[in-house]
Amino acid sequence: MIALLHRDLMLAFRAGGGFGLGLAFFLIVTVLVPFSVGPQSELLSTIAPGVLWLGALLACLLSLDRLLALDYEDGTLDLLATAPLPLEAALSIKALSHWLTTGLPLVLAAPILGLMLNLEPDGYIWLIASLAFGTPALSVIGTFGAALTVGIKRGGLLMSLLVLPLYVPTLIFGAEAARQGAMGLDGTTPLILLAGITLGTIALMPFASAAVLRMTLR
Amino acid sequence: MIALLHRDLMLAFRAGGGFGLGLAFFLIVTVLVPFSVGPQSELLSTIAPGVLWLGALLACLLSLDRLLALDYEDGTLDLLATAPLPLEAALSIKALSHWLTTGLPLVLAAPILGLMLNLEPDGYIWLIASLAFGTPALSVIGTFGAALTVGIKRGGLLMSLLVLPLYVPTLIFGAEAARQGAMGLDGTTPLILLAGITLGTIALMPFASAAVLRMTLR
Amino acid sequence: MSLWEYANPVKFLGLSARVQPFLWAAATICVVVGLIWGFFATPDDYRQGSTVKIIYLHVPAALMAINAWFMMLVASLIWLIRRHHVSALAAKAAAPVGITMTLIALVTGAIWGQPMWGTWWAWDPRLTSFLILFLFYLGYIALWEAVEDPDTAADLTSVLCLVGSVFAVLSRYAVKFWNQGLHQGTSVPMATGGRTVSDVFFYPLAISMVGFGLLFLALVLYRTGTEIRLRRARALLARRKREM
Amino acid sequence: MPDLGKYAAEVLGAYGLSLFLIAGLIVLSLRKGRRARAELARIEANKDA
Amino acid sequence: MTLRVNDLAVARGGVPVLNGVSFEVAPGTSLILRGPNGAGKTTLLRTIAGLQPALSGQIDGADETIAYAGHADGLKAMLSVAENLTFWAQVFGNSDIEPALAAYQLDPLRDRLAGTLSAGQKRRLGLARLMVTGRPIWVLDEPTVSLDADAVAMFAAAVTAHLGAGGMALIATHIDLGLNADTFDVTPYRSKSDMRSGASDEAFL
Amino acid sequence: MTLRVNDLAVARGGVPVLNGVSFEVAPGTSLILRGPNGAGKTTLLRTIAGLQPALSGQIDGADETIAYAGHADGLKAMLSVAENLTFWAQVFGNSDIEPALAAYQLDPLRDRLAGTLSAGQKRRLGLARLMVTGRPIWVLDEPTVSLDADAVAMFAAAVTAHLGAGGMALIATHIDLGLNADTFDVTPYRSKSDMRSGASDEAFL
Ligand code: HEM
Ligand SMILES: Nc1ncnc2c1ncn2[C@@H]1O[C@H](COP(=O)(O)OP(=O)(O)OP(=O)(O)O)[C@@H](O)[C@H]1O
Ligand SMILES: Nc1ncnc2c1ncn2[C@@H]1O[C@H](COP(=O)(O)OP(=O)(O)OP(=O)(O)O)[C@@H](O)[C@H]1O
Ligand SMILES: [Mg+2]
Ligand SMILES: [Mg+2]
Repeated sequence: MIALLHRDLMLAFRAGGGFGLGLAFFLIVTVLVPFSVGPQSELLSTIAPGVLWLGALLACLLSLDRLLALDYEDGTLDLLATAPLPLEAALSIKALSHWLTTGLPLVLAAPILGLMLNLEPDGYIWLIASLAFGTPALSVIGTFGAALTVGIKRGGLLMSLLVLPLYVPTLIFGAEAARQGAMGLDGTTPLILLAGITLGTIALMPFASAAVLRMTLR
Repeated sequence: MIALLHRDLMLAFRAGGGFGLGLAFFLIVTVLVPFSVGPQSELLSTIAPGVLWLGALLACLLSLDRLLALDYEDGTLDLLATAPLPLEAALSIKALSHWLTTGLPLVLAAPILGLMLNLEPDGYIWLIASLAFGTPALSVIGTFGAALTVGIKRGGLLMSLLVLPLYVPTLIFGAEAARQGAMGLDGTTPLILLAGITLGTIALMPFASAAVLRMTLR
Repeated sequence: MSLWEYANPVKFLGLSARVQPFLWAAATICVVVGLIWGFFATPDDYRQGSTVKIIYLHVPAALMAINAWFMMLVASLIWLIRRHHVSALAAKAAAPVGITMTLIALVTGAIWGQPMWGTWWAWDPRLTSFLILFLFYLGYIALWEAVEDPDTAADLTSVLCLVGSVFAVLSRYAVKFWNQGLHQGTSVPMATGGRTVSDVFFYPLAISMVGFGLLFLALVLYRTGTEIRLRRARALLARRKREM
Repeated sequence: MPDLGKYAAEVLGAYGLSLFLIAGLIVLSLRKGRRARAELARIEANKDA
Repeated sequence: MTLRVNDLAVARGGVPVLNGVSFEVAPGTSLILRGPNGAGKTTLLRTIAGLQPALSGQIDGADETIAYAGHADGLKAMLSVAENLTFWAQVFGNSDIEPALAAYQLDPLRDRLAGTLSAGQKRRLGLARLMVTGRPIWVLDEPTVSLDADAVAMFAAAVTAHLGAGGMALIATHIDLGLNADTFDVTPYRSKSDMRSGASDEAFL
Repeated sequence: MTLRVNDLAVARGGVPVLNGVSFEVAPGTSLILRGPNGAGKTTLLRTIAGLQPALSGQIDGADETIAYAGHADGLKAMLSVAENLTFWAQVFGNSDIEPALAAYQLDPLRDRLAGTLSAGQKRRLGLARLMVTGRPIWVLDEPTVSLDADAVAMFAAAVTAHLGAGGMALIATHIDLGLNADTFDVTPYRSKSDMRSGASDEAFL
């Protein structure tokens, strides 16, 4: 299992930096928002927490589509399925490595981007907390989506379509916590619900993903 | 050339509908916005033109990454490069079929989504005009990005990184025209500039794309 | 003897080894003198207070950020047209220097903005186009890293640099059209033919600008040498492997 | 040390960060350069051996 | 431990392909599957390797004992030859990749990225992977595609050594491998089009 | 019109692979390339097909006359056999795909999606593509991979017919194709490691 994690991280860094790129996408989405809604700083600061959450979600989503696709195409998944490692564990590892290379950097970069969107000073801590609690769920749910669409050519967009509704609860609670925090309120309730969702998905989703993957491979 | 267009369109429809999916992504991004920034309708109507433009841009972007990748992997590009068709023409056709399956449906769907975000009534015509003039540029520039990253594993995100700054002028003029329209002003100037960019890219970009593709294939 | 002969890696290494000590010395002297003069020996501005001292970092860095991209553009063209490896590698070597300069301009600007405009960041055209420049640098460097074959990487990044330059200029106008902004206009004498900064500020600023320019040159020469050595090591290794 | 008034933090921060970035760039460049030199020397030595 | 296949029926894309296949592979022996293109060899091998369910029949002795090598090699272009092998060795709980490198003369290529190998070199690496799995049964689908005569001999030697150590091999191929092994021709077992039993859409017939 | 290769040097990944290759293929004849794995056959064929530049030397008669078939077949899994062939026929300005279907006995499969073909059937479709290009020179890289004996015979018959009509063929292979053709072994032309000329990194040596 450590071997798989190690290999995935190595591939992420080597293949043009899966790591830096998730981040870059997040950066760019955030940068494009003022171009599209206009440069007024009060408006930007109102929508900042929402935009950052949406940006993080899209950055996760975009890097998902090759999470399993490459391994499928070159036959690695077939071989992994016949290996002694249970598929549930393999997929959890994949989700973990996705989070380490995408979710974690997003959490760390969010404050800087908050600056650019004039996020209220109170909001930073809530933004970081909500992203830190929420992004693991995004990776785990995303792995499920990737497993569902792995055999399908041009599966990338289909996957987005399937995954986005699954992301809705996470997004609602996460953005709510960040928004309340930015308005100087207490965002504890949504944050707790968010943590609940994350724990639940981490515990259960790998089984669904593995089941689905076994069906696609057949 | 017509054969290539025909085949690409057929593939887009058959392979799970490249067509319906670009649209679906656009829809979902638009739907997620109220969840992330909150449901106040004045706020939504202020940012509506911008959100729609940004959503269209991201939907285009997301469907780009397999524009050439699939043809590269299965050897079609090698064979096309030795075919009597000039590569510039082949890439223009690819961009055209991308626009027909992604850009055009977005233009047609935008008014409906505008409704959901409380877009001002004055804004519809400007929104549609700006999208209609702007999305072809997105497809053409995107083809260049796809050609740049085609040989690279996990090229999808790198492509986003390279393409997004190239999208900035298009986005600025497009969103500006739609925004001015929605505020009841006259958006003709940005619209003309947008059309200029579109014409320029359509005329010149295919040469850059073909040059780059020849470099990667060798 | 034609200038192009220095496009031979070995000749280049020789020449740059001879020039570099002087460059480094001159760069260090100029940067140190300019910054120390500026920091310790200039008065505060009556409006901006002591923050005016940031200008000695901000303006030279901003200038070099743009010039670095321009140099990369020229080097890319030389590579595309005459296929001199040194120029491709020089472009590759310049990019990290350029992105650092961009970052310094952005950071010092942001720090300056807080007292002057009351915000760290505003969507001012000059600031925004710098951000876009930063993105171009990032993409350029990422593309160099991602492509396996060095010659293909040089080709692809050169075309990206070309296309990127066109779009950077376009974005500049687009951004100006989009927002009028807060940032002051240019006052560098080369650009305007007159000077608007008073002499007390100007001399240290000029020295600092020269210093940054020399520092850029020295760094690029050194880094190009590194790239050449890496490339040579790679070439030797590749052949060694085939022999076995 | 000049009196920086109420903007001391900003000015010092700007100088500190910028010098840190420049120093970082120089150090990284030198380290990469030294490694490349060593690597090349090793390979060239091997060749003659 | 013997691999026993009894009255097996397999399907692909919901259509029955082979019916009533029975054979045994005992330790130390190998079996060569033959049959024209499209006969169903790949389908049969994937079923035995557990990658797809059988329509009917039994497969014994295939639990956690099989190393499968199909048309795709599962190599990462961006990892070196040694890194690729090490990864698979670790997944299967082993660590020594030297014998595998030696058997296929991959030593000179060990630091080369797998993406830059020639077709035959890639295939050799894919076959070397089998040796680091430590699994007793090798299930191989056209293993010698793209290999030159020398490499085919390396492969034959590796299989012979594996059998000598009590291993088994089940190999689908169109060419002569220079192994001395029994042959099993799947042609007589092809499903007739009027054979309805077992297909996933049987209920609709 | 003859294909003439004169003192050609080719490189892959910036490293020279073959040097000083010269041969001719006259109308109505074919040439078989041989050489061990990694010798540089694929690189040579791709250079001749115009997919990568030569380091030095001349290639005459290769302009718009070559139909190339490499390791990958350029088939779309979601298009049917007939649609795949029709597409390539149209790209090359032809329209009749029947002879190609007939030559490789693909008629019964014509409406099947290419993605559901077996490995050998896919390959047959890839080879049938050559017949719809109408190009006189076929440049083939290991064309018979995965093919069974019958299909190899179909291929040999197709090549013979093509040659009979004045075509040419240049084929890299490891196995015996049953064609009567000259053989060209690339092994003696492999670049030595001290050969510096022409490589893209020559300037660094
Ligand atoms: C992140 C934010 C900023 C960026 C990216 C930025 C960028 C630039 C650039 C590119 C230049 C050189 C332009 C030229 O000389 O033509 C420049 C010059 C200058 N900037 Fe900034 N700037 C930023 C923030 C600020 C702030 C907040 C101030 C102070 C209020 C400021 C004051 C100046 C001054 C005084 C010059 C010299 C202008 C001249 O040439 O007279 N900048 N800046
Ligand atoms: N989705 C599908 N629908 C119908 N038939 C299919 C489908 N997928 C595969 N087949 C057919 O199933 C048969 C078995 O294919 P398989 O790949 O097992 O053959 P094979 O013996 O491995 O052939 P080869 O030697 O060419 O590799 C083939 O005739 C193939 O065309
Ligand atoms: N990027 C690279 N760097 C160094 N060497 C490379 C690179 N890419 C390929 N090679 C080597 O170039 C040689 C030629 O490869 P090529 O694919 O032409 O061989 P081939 O004759 O087709 O072999 P096969 O019969 O296995 O298909 C091989 O030894 C290969 O390892
Ligand atoms: Mg098969
Ligand atoms: Mg080959």
